[in-house]
Amino acid sequence: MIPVLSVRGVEKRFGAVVAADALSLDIPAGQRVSLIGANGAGKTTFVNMVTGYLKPDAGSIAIEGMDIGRRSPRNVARLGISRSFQIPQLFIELTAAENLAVAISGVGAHSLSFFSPAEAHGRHDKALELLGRFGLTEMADRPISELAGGVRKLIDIAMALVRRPKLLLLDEPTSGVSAEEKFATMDRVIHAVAPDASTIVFVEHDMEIVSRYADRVVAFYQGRILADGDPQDVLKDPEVRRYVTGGSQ
Amino acid sequence: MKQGLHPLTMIALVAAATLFGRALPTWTLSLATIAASNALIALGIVVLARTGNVSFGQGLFFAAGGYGVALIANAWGLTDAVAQVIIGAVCGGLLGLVIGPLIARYSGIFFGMLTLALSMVLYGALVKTTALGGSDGFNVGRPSLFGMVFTDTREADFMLYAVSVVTTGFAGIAATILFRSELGLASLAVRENNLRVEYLGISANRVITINFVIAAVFAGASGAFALMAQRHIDPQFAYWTTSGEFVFVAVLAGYQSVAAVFVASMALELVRSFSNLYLPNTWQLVLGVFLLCVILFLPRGIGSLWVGNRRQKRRATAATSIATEEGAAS
Amino acid sequence: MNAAGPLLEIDNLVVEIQSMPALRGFTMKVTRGAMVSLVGRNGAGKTTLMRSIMGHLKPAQGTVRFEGTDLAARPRHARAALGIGYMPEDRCLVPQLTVEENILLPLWVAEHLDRKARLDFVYEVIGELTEMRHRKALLLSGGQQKLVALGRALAIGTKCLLLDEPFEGIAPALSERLSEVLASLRGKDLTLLMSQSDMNHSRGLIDVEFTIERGANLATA
Amino acid sequence: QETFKLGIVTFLSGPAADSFGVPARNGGQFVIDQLNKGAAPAPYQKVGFGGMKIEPVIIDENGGATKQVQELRNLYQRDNVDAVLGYISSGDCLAVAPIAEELKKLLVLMDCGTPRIFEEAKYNYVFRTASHATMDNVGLVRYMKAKNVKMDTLSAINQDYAWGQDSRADFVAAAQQLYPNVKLATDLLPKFGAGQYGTEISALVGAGSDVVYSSLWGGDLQAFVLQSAPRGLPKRSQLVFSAADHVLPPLGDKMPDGTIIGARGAYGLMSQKSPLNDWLFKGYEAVNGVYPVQAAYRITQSILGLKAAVEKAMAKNGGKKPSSDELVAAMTGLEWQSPGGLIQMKLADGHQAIQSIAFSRTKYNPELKRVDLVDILHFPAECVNPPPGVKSLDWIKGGMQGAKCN
Amino acid sequence: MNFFLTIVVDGLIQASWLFIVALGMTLVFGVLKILNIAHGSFYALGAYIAATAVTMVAAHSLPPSVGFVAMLVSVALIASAVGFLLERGLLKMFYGRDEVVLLLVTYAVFLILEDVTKLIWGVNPIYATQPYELFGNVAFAGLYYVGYDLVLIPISAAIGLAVWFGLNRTVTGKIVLAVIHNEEMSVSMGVRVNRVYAVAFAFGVLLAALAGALTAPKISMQPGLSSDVIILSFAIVVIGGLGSVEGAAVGAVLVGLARAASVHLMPQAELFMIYLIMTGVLMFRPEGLFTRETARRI
Ligand SMILES: Nc1ncnc2c1ncn2[C@@H]1O[C@H](COP(=O)(O)OP(=O)(O)OP(=O)(O)O)[C@@H](O)[C@H]1O
Ligand SMILES: Nc1ncnc2c1ncn2[C@@H]1O[C@H](COP(=O)(O)OP(=O)(O)OP(=O)(O)O)[C@@H](O)[C@H]1O
Ligand SMILES: [Mg+2]
Ligand SMILES: [Mg+2]
Repeated sequence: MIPVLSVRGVEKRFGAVVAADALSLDIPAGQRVSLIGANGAGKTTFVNMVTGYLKPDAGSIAIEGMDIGRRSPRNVARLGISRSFQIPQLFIELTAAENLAVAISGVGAHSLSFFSPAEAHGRHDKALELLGRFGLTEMADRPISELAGGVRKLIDIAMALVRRPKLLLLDEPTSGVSAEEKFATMDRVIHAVAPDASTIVFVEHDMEIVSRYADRVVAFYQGRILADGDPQDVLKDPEVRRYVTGGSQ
Repeated sequence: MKQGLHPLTMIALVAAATLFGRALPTWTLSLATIAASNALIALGIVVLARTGNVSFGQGLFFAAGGYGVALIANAWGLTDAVAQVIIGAVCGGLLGLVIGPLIARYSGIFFGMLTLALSMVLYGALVKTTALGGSDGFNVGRPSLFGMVFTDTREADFMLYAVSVVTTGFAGIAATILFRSELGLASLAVRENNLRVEYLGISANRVITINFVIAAVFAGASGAFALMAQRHIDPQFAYWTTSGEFVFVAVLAGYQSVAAVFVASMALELVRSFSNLYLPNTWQLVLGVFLLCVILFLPRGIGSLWVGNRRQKRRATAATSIATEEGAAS
Repeated sequence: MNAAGPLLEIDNLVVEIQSMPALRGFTMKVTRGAMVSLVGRNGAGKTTLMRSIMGHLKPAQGTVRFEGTDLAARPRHARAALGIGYMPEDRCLVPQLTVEENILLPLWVAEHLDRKARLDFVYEVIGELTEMRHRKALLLSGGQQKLVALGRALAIGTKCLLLDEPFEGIAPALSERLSEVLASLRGKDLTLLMSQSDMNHSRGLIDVEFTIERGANLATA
Repeated sequence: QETFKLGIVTFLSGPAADSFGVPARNGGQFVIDQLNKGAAPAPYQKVGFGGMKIEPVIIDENGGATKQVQELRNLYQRDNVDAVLGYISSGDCLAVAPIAEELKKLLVLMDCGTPRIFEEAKYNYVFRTASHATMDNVGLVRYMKAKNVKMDTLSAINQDYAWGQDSRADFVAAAQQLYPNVKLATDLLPKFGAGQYGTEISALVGAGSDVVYSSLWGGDLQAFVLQSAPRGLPKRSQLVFSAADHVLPPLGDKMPDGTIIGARGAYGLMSQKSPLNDWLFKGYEAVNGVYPVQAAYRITQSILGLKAAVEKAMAKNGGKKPSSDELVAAMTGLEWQSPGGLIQMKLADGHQAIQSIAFSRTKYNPELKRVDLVDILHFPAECVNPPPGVKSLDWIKGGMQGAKCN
Repeated sequence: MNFFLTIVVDGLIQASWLFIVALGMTLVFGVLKILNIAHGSFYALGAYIAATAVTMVAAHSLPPSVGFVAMLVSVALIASAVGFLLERGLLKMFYGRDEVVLLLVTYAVFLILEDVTKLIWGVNPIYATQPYELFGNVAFAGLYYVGYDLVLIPISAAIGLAVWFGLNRTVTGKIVLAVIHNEEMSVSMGVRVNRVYAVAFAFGVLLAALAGALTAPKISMQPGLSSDVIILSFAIVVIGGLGSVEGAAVGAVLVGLARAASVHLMPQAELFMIYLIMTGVLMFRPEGLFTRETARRI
């Protein structure tokens, strides 16, 4: 079976900084992979390249065997790939529900309708339903600018879920989310994508989350893969402990 | 559902505004015609501004519409007002279709300055074209309506007033529908964060282009009105100060409602005219102070005098809808 | 000045943002040299409290006192000179400046501090910064920026550090280091107030914990 | 007591204000004051217009044709003026004429150069009381020929808008008639209001042609003169300026001696002596501290013409305030004396004036600290204006048939 | 060869004063995010003040060099005071509003200043020609050049270098960068942001006025002086990249040379030249030639 994501020999440099150094990685369908790594190891860069935001200096990236070489984030998104962002990327002046409504109209739409009211076709209900799943019903009609950082994070994730992606990439979904919420957040994500047996790649610094939700862990360090495999094994790896997870884990 | 006015109510309002012209003194009729035509182009600017781009070169389409109509009128003797408006809109729209895709990738000041540059290139070309009267421009004949020629000046003025108010009114209704639509919401999203829009699978350039063309159509039609109202056209139509003034009308109005745009452009014309009459030596000063006062005391524009704070209204209707009141035609 | 009194005293603070209450009568006393954690869910008002202390939000009611003086009477920029170092939630480094210049920024405007000494102090406490001192802030990853922002707060904050979610987005190995760094400040007459949405990182560090819930105190430990 | 409400439109701000707009306003105010006092010399001694005091309503012409159309409507329909008089910019004249025609109200254009107004349309209610710009350039070439100015090569610098383009075309056409072998060397069209001509002067000096022609005016002309003198342009080429009288008072000794200039009429220092001229020249100078230049003369001849028409109409209708139509009838084909000489509404079926014109050379007078004009030559109206029914440029290119010089 | 030299010299003379104006505009935009339409009015203001100063000096029959110095000093003093007051008294009230709203505010200021200069100086042309003769004439490439024009080139280069150095190599400049990037953070770090704004605006006004003063001796001051300058400096600033000193310099030289070349080679095209350059540059560099690095977004 073709892997959902197949990365071959990808390199990326920013000046002297090596953000990806001959990365190769296959992710089969349905797997939940956690990317861990020191700060600046290249996790976000990896996500950026996979989604077409950055072009690798060398190497290839294929999604279900299709090379995404020159594709823009929009065209990658249309292939059924969604992501969330380390720093939430939202429409600050729009309300939470409107943010989701935009995401909903982006699904499958090659052209947007002039006439169809933004809240028609159950779009609004769907937005409310998604917000409800994250316990944010109250926030529906408040502009993002009024919302706290953690809430923004949740809405950012909710937007990524709208498309029911075949590959979902989450960049630090629980950082800034309060302790009470973080497991719930992950549960909701898993729940939201489960019906389609979606593949999830999530960048995470919280090892509780990693060990609880990941089928596989990939540890990055200075653009290289330090370790890749079963969570238990990777988290025990001495190099991983030294550079990433620290002694107490 | 309580989300601004129903389109039917708006149509009624437009009709009322048209009939109201009967009661206006003659000199205000042509003023109101100009105000309506300025409102139309400013409305286009509002449409475009919702994508986060302010055009400082709407004069380009204004002139395209005006010159297109004037040339056709002089060449074929086509004087029908409605036909002229359509020609103007088409001229503006076609040019918008050509330019829109090229310019959609620019943003902020660069978008503004590029539109300005393009309009100034047209200005330069027109100034050079002695066949079109160069910088002095040329005149066209009076418009007619459905074969009727109006010789009585009051009737002629009222006809123009009616056509321009109805057109602007319908443009306003169309804009309201647009603002509430999927596309309208996506436009706001593009303004906020076009990267995320792209990540959602929507083409930000395309959204901008569509809004750009709509603004160009409005500007072209507005050019046709300006031409009909003054029967003269010159390259000043494409000059940057002309474009700038339309932006100012839009800002003064406060992006909130079509009626506000109309009122703002009317107020601007009146202040300018009366200060020129009573203080011919310092009318610019008066106009400047007026602008400052409006910006200072009505930070959300003239429209906020009666449209009310978007946010407060939102709260009142919070549970039921995600209405975008900007579009409310009152 | 009364050295025995609390360093930072917040009394019944009410702050409204766009006429929505974000703090509803929050009260807190922080004694000199204490390590205080401010815990609360998302949207509880932690950032709002920090920004109010820094003067970016005007309280509708209540007072913020620092060493006994009412901060409301002071201009916004005066807080740095009082020895308050602030690390905003979203880092806010100047991308065109190098790491070192970012750390120096508050010192350039503070006439009363010895620049060299403060800088050395920062490098001593956060060793990682030394090797990236000449890199532009623009080029740092999110976590690296967090470290720089901490260093910058440390440079000017001679009496009090306000850290807004310092551990957010930091790899565990590094956040362990950070905790150590903060722990090493103990006993240096430096008061620490940090907000957290997750207590994992700082269990051993904290003397006092305030929980904030919907803009008000929940409990004091 | 009945008054005559007169809308006056002239530049009070913008680049044309100092050269034309404000001198015109000052001239208009002086004349209206005098007329209202009954202090003007014969045949204008009657108070106001036929006994009615003149009530001026002054409007700024700055701001473009769109605004002027609107303001004209306001003047007629809101402020109920009896007539409107004014306009300096050709674009404004072209734009407002059809509006007055449509409203059936009297409009007297006092200045504006373009011949197109009556050559492209026919108006009943619109009059222009001054010659159009053809005369300026035809007269200028005739003067150069009369004074034996050598012109084998010619360079030109004109602003890139209608006035500059048209003036250039007229001058070149006329020059080709009277100097058949002339060659056009450098032909510059700087932008209106450029203000700095370093590059242009380099090009002109580099070309080194016999004559440098320019229709620049106002601040642009002053800047050009200031910048070209130190760079030796006046020494290398004969400067000829078609409309430069108004810059003489401000420029003073900065104006190179021997420059050939026109004033768009026999105005100011080039005017012919008459009681009417003395009245304006001295009176204006006393009030304003400088002598009157072309714009002041032009508004004066306008107001006096309107006065003559009003009084002629009143003589006909038994002393009532005349209607617009009565005014039009009276003004059509009218002739009257003005400080700048006789004005005759000869062209465009009696709606467009012709008048005589003068040219001269400059010479700085250190005692009076002002530029004197020497070598003055007058050309009669019919020598420099086309006959009725012929378009100006065609007339020039056709060899200026039917010109009556002397 | 001579011919090209002429174009280069003419172009640089043009560029010299344009650069000073554009520099002021780009700084004000860089720091305060205000695209200042009134910038041209400050240019005019400088020219008027200079003319008045020169006339007053000449009336006391002092040498033109005194006039030159007097003109620069008086302009510097008055313009920075005006700029300071305007920022503190007016612009301050509108901070935090939309960019377009601020633009409109400066447009209102432009309208007001237009009439205010008219009320103070009237519409009659005013001169300040004495300093124009100060540096004599220079025969060069077969032509005469006015020494004054040539002197403007090093003057403006010096101003440009000083500003560049100040912004990029001094602590003050780096503080300004911080303020540009994030005002709330800068205040928290103890920066007196208000003072930075006021000084930056006053300095921008000062530069515009200085350019006006330096050109005053060769032009005649009259209403309408300002509007042309606005559009020229807008274009230069956009070509160069908003907020960039180097950009303003390159933009000014580009515009100066292009205009000079077009006058010598293709006079008909002069009217379009600047817009064509702008469109051309933006085609390939959508954010102008020199753009400031921005923070990472994602
Ligand atoms: N656009 C860019 N320009 C220059 N350097 C960059 C850019 N993006 C990333 N880098 C550099 O590449 C390296 C990897 O960055 P990346 O953001 O991928 O790290 P990360 O693993 O996501 O770290 P963190 O956990 O802190 O978010 C860092 O050193 C960073 O400075
Ligand atoms: N600009 C704003 N306008 C209106 N309301 C705001 C604004 N900023 C914050 N709020 C509201 O104030 C409350 C407190 O927000 P605050 O950012 O202080 O939370 P927080 O505790 O820092 O949360 P987090 O852990 O997610 O950062 C929230 O309800 C939020 O919605
Ligand atoms: Mg990252
Ligand atoms: Mg927070």
